[in-house]
Amino acid sequence: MTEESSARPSYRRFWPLIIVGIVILLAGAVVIRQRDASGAPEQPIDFKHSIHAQAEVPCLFCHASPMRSDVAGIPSVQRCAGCHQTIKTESPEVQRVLGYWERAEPIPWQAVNDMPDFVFFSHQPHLGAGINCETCHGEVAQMDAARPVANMDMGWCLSCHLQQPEEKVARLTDCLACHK
Amino acid sequence: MAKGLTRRGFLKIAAGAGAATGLSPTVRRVALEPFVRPPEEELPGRATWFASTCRQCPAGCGIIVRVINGRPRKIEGNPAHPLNRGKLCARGQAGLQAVYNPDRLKNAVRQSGGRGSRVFQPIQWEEALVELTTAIQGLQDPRRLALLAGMPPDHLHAIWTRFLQALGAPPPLIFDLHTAMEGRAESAALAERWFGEVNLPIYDLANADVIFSFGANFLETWMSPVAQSVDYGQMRQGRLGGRGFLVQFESRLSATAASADEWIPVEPGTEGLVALALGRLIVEENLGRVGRHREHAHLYRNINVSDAVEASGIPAEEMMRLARIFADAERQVAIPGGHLAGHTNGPQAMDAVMALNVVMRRLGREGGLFLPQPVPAKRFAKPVLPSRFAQVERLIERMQAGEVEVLLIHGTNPVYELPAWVGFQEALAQVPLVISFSPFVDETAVQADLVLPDHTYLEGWGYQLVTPGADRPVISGQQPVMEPLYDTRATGDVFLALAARLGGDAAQALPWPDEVSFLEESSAQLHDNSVSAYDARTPAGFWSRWRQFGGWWSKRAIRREPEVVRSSRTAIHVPLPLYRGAVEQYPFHLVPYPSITLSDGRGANQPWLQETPDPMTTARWNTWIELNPETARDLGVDDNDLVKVISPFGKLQAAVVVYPGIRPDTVAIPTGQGHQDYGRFAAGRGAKVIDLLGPAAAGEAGRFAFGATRVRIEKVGAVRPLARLEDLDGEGRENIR
Amino acid sequence: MADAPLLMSLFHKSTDTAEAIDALHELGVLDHKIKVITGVPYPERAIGRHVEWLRLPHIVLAGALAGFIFGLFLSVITPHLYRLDVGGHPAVGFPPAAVITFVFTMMATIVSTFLGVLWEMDFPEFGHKYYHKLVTDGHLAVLVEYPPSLEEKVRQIFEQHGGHHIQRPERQPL
Amino acid sequence: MAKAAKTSVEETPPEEGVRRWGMVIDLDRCTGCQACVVACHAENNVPVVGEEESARGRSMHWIRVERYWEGEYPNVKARFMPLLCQQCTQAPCEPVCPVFATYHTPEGLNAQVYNRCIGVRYCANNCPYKVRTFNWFRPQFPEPLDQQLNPDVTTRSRGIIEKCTFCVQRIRRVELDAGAEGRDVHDGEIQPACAQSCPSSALVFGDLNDPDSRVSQLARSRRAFRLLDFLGTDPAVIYLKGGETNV
Amino acid sequence: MSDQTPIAGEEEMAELSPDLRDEYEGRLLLAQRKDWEINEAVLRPMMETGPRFWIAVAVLGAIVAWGLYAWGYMVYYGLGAAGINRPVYWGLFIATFVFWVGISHAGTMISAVLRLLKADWRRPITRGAEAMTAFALMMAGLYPLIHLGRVWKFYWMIPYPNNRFMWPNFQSPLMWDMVAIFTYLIGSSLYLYLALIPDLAMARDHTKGWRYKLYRTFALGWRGTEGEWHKLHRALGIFSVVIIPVFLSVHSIVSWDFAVTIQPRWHSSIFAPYFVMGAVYSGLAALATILVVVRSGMRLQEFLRAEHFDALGKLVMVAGMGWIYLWFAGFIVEWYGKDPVIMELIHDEISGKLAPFFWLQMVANVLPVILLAFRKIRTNTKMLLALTLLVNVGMFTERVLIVVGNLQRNYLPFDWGSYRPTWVEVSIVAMTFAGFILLYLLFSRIVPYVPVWEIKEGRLRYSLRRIGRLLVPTAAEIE
Repeated sequence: MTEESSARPSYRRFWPLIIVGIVILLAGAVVIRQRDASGAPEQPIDFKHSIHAQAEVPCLFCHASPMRSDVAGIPSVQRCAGCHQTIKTESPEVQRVLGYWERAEPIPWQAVNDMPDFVFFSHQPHLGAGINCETCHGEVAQMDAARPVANMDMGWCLSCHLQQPEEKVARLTDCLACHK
Repeated sequence: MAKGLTRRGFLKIAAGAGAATGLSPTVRRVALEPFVRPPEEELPGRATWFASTCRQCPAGCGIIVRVINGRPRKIEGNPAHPLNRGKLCARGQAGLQAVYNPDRLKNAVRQSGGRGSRVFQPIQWEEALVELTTAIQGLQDPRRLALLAGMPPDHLHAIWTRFLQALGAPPPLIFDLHTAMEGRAESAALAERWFGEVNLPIYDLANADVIFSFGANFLETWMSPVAQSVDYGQMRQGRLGGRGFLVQFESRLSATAASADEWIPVEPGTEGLVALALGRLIVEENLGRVGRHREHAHLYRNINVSDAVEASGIPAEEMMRLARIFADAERQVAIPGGHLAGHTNGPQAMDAVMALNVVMRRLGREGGLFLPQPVPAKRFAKPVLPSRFAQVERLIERMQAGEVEVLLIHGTNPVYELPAWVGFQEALAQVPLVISFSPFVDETAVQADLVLPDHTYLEGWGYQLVTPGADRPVISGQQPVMEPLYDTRATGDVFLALAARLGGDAAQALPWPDEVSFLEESSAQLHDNSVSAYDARTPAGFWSRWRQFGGWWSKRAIRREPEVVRSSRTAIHVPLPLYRGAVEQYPFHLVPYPSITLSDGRGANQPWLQETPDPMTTARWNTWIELNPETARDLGVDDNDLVKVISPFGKLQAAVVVYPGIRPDTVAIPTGQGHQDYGRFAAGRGAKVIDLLGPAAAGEAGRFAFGATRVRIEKVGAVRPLARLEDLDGEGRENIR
Repeated sequence: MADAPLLMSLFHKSTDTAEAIDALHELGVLDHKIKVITGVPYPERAIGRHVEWLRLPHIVLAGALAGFIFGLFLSVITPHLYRLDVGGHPAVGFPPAAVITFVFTMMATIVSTFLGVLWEMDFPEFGHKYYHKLVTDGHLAVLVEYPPSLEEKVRQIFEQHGGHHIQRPERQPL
Repeated sequence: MAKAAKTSVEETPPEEGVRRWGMVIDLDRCTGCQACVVACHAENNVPVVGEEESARGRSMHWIRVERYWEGEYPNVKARFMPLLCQQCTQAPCEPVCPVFATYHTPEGLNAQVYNRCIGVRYCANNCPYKVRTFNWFRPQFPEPLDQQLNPDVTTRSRGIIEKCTFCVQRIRRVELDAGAEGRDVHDGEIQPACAQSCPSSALVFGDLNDPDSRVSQLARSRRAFRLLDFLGTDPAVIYLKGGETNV
Repeated sequence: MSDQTPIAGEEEMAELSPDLRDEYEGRLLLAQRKDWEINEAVLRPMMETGPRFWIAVAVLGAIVAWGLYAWGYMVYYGLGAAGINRPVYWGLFIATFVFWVGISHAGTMISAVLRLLKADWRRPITRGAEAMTAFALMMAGLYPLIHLGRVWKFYWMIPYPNNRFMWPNFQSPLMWDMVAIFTYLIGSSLYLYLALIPDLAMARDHTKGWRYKLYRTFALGWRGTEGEWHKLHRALGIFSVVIIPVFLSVHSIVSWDFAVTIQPRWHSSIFAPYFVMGAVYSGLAALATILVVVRSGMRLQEFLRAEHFDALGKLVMVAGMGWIYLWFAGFIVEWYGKDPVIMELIHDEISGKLAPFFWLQMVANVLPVILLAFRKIRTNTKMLLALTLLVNVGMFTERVLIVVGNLQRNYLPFDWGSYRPTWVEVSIVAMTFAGFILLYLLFSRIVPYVPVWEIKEGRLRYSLRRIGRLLVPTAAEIE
């Protein structure tokens, strides 16, 4: 048939709808952005959390300060050497640890979960509120090298802070609760 | 215990940082820095506070230092310290920038390219000690060894004194511009004349109703500005009822005068005449409580008030009004300040001011004048005081004559701080071995052969007698709050090591292996003292408390009433001040004044202090010349115009600040800038006012008469904008407020 | 299905065109089988055609409404999604909400007008269509679809009224 | 300009348990000594910009001491007025920020979230006290001066506004510690660096909603006024007029 | 359409007596031109680009490139590279921003208002005006980005759902600004484009090669059926109505950027109409400037005639009167208010350091209003060029005075300041001027500058009626 016979517009063209659709999809993509955290960083010592967890060393034995301080603390070489001067000294990794100890050098551990400079985060109140290590750090006891399980961004923090009892939400969502 | 710090907070102050070893250099991500061996009191991510003593000026304020991961982050006043009571001034806060100064010497160095070459080669401490030992052993005569120091911490002075005494060398000579300009030596001499004791009187500002300050910029740099500011606050609004009344006599409106209720612009050098005239009026007219002054009438024999009126430019009726204000007050005090010492009639002028206190019987009274109570232990009994300027001149003469073979310089920068006419640098050239202990390459270090950098005060040990300012005997304890950043060594340790190497008398006089043991032993002298603010069962425990408190002081205020030894029969005569430079050629008085931020120039390498505006002119980072608006108009200059200031002894060039608070016949220039060396923040910045100064007038040798030079001003015709906080733009600005 | 016969004629004058179209109407050619292509917007009545009813105003109104709602969402709802107080102002105030809502309404109106008119015109539509390039040089083209039996009469009408280039139209790339 | 202060403390009954941080500045005590300025630099990682930039009006002090002259020689007087962020309740800076980088906290602080700031400088324009400073360049901390930096405070990047926070890191620290110990923060326990250092105690910090706190006692002084009160910004900084007694 | 009414279509020309034809030629636009002649007259200058054109493009391109370098330099080192400081946090950037937004106003006003009013003389100049709007807005739109401290975070101003749950602050006038400018840019671009489609089709029919492909793409398949024309008319009608409140709101919002603050002298309720009027004034003047230049550059004397300049000149004059009125209405209130800060600002302007700028502004904005009252001057293109350029110098100065001058003063005299732009600001401002001209130049060579179909439509609408001894042009009721 000829187009000349038709005085009415045809409805074959859906391109405006397509444009709108693309916009909505893009917006959606931003919202449900991929939230996978990056993998475990390369560490100077092949430290296995799993082995230590099997030996029933509690988290707080090595990361000693989260109950009293902002940070959990990276164990000092002294802490490592405290056990490993007698335990499993034949292992080459342990010997490397002892090497640091003898040279009195700190082990250049790489941070697994690193907060940007503008974020204030304190372990103490979180532990005080009864949150477990695993809630944020995942089942580190099952991991060899610790790796982040969440890419601790603002939305991730808020996802929990917004769930708190109503009277606390205002304080917990105040920008200055986390920003410094 | 002072407000603001709870008992709990106080106990958090740790006893010592000695254990903080093996830290890796920290950056900001402190919390994650791993330790090899964590220091005991360190909890990751938590601050530890250490108590110590500020050494940015000789006042000896107690400080607490916030340390995170082995790095001091903030200095605050020690709330328990009776001197500064938790407060601290701008310079004290900036001390961190002395420690972390990027231009610090990182090890002992030899100036391998010869003096002035600025080519420094690192040397081992061992080598330095050997060289020093050899040099001292090789002296023909121990008297050819000289030690020139800025106001040192007392422990160092004690070590030096023993060391030099054992060798038979002259005692350490103390000179620095800061103490010279606050008239510390003259104040001590004043106390000696009147009370028979070389000491610094304490003026009870907090409780005074009327304060007459004669050139004492006690809110800025004079003596113990923090303690005096605390008292000032108290005097203003801290008491129920009455607010104190402060009158400041000086030719330039200082920040102190800005805080005063009245500023009396007197001609420079006539403050003493004014004080004398006021006293005369009080006695003559029987002002105040009738009849009580008669016994002092002799002091004012042959005084003609009109002389003072003429010299100072204060009208007679004004003089009378002021005399009434002073005499009618319940509790009044008169303060002889540092500017007085800078004139040819300095001692007499100070006498005249002191006489006002005596006439009004303000000695030992609330809101009056006291003498500090000595610390009840032999080793701490005597405060360190600067030497008289005559001694400095004598040293320079000896150097010039080749009578000094080894010159040790610590804590002062004489090449910069002494005026050119003294000829220090030329004399220095005649000294075969010059050793500087400065942690920075300052102008003097550039003229030295070896630089053996001392720790900065946050890295080193020490103690210091607090005088004047506190209402009780106080020793401020200094302890390291961090591991030394670099391979520097405490000068005290260097001398102890030197003594050990030299053997003989020196080794016997200084048997301690290191400073700390000397300090610990010294502290033990106060263990079991009944007035102590704290007690401990054992000397070791006492030493620990000492470090935790940041020194020692008595529980309660103990103030001593001075006893007048000066005969009231001897009249006071204040001669007219003499000036260098004829009025016709040099029409303006030059008033150099210590900068509130850089003081005598020692703060110039600390960027915080450089950036902090001068409170009055709001200028920064440079030197400026203050001119009365009328004077500026006559000269045809305005703000930021460059002018030359020429004295018979030198000249400098800097930008003008039109300053409403200065006499039209006077020019004021702050000290502190004009460094040639001293690091990136100081070098090549501004001009050095000291070099304009001449010797005291003929026949008045041996006085550092920094206020007695006259200058003339020439327009340069160029503009150099000063970095002022205040913008000068806008014509109708005064309409707004 | 066989194509209905088409004929295109160009005219110089609008009067001729109008008369030719009147004649075609008399001949019984349905109005919607006639299409006039011009380089100048002659009003429909000038050529003697009916005025078409448009959906455009409705599209525009719908767009404006959508914009209004979106503006309201942004200015009224979003401040509550993460509540932050500023300057003592309430989270939602009338003046800012009015401004935002107004501007978004306008934005949506404009966009929907544009999209709506393209939609109505079936644009963009590339490809080959019956057209003659002389149209933009001032000629009026009349394109007519008629029962095959009327071909001769249609040609006659065109010729009578000064039509030229009377021919089967070509599809031209557009 | 000096008007009797009518603080909102008097006007509105304080909400139960909500603090409103405030400061009283006693102009009669202030000596212009600049201790607060340096203390603030040290505490808040405020960069130093150097002579050239200072001369161009780009110094970054979060608190500055303004000096006003009165009269002419010889009857000239200088008055000091420390000026820091007034933490206005009706803060003009806040509503104009397009990205909520500045807003009002429940405790009455005018907060600046540095990492949210995109640097339009609108807030700085709209601040009648001109206490917001902008990072015109990358802040420089030549090594090892960077080791002094306070880890509790962000080091700002170039292109953003920064300002006095009443040392919010100190407030937060004390609040967290008090919370961990299950007690209330007591008056005077929190001291911003400036107030902490002020030798003559001209600056007093505390909770304006606590009628017994030292700061609200002082705020009720006859000498109290607020700067540019007629603008209706309702500042949390209250000045005490100099040169007279309280009674 | 009866025979007695001589319609000025080409078909009717023959019916006129020779003397009447002369009158026609003099009084009616292009009356005797054939459509193809008009087409060619419009298309020819587009195709012919002499060396002067390319030199101009090269020079402008170089300025733009340099400006981009300056911008990059500033982004890298920080905003301190510019001369802004405390308290003059906004400098030449924002002033130029306001200026460009102002320029953008006349285009739409001319086109939309005159279209609604069916003013026929608008026809040859609408496209040039609309293009000016679009390009000026593009230049204006750069400034909010340029002046951002962290331009790479600009997208935080865009409302989009994100995992921070954060939305922009719609209480901020900057958000209104952004949205309004964006709306206006979209609106004016679409308006420009929609009216362009028939002419693109015309150009398509007359070109080959890349131009053909370009025109073909953007003509979207236009043929010129009655339906298409009808819809186009309706759409343009709606646009004309809708865009007027938008254009009023945009500059009002720009003025509210200033007026909602508490900065002395900005905080003024007259700012919105004052800004709008100023915008119209400077925009019309800019349009006149551009038309004079384009007319001689592209030899469009046939299309752009004395009537147009006469009419434009009148509009400029009227807008100028409006501006003076509103300026005075603001000033008198300030003057009587005696607010010390404002008095200081007034003093600065009248006899202080801003006096040269203020008096330049006054002369440049008032003098043309007086001179343009004379038809001789209005129709003299050289005079018109000079005067309208002067108006824009004046309006630019006025923007600078409003933004920079006022920021130098505030309630605390201690914090007063002064401002001097650096090479960075000057380069970037020059970049936008060069960029605007460059875009305009390229546009005029790519797109039919004169709206051909509107001209032809206008020619249809015109007729001459003899009334006594006079020949009177009338418009037919055909639109």
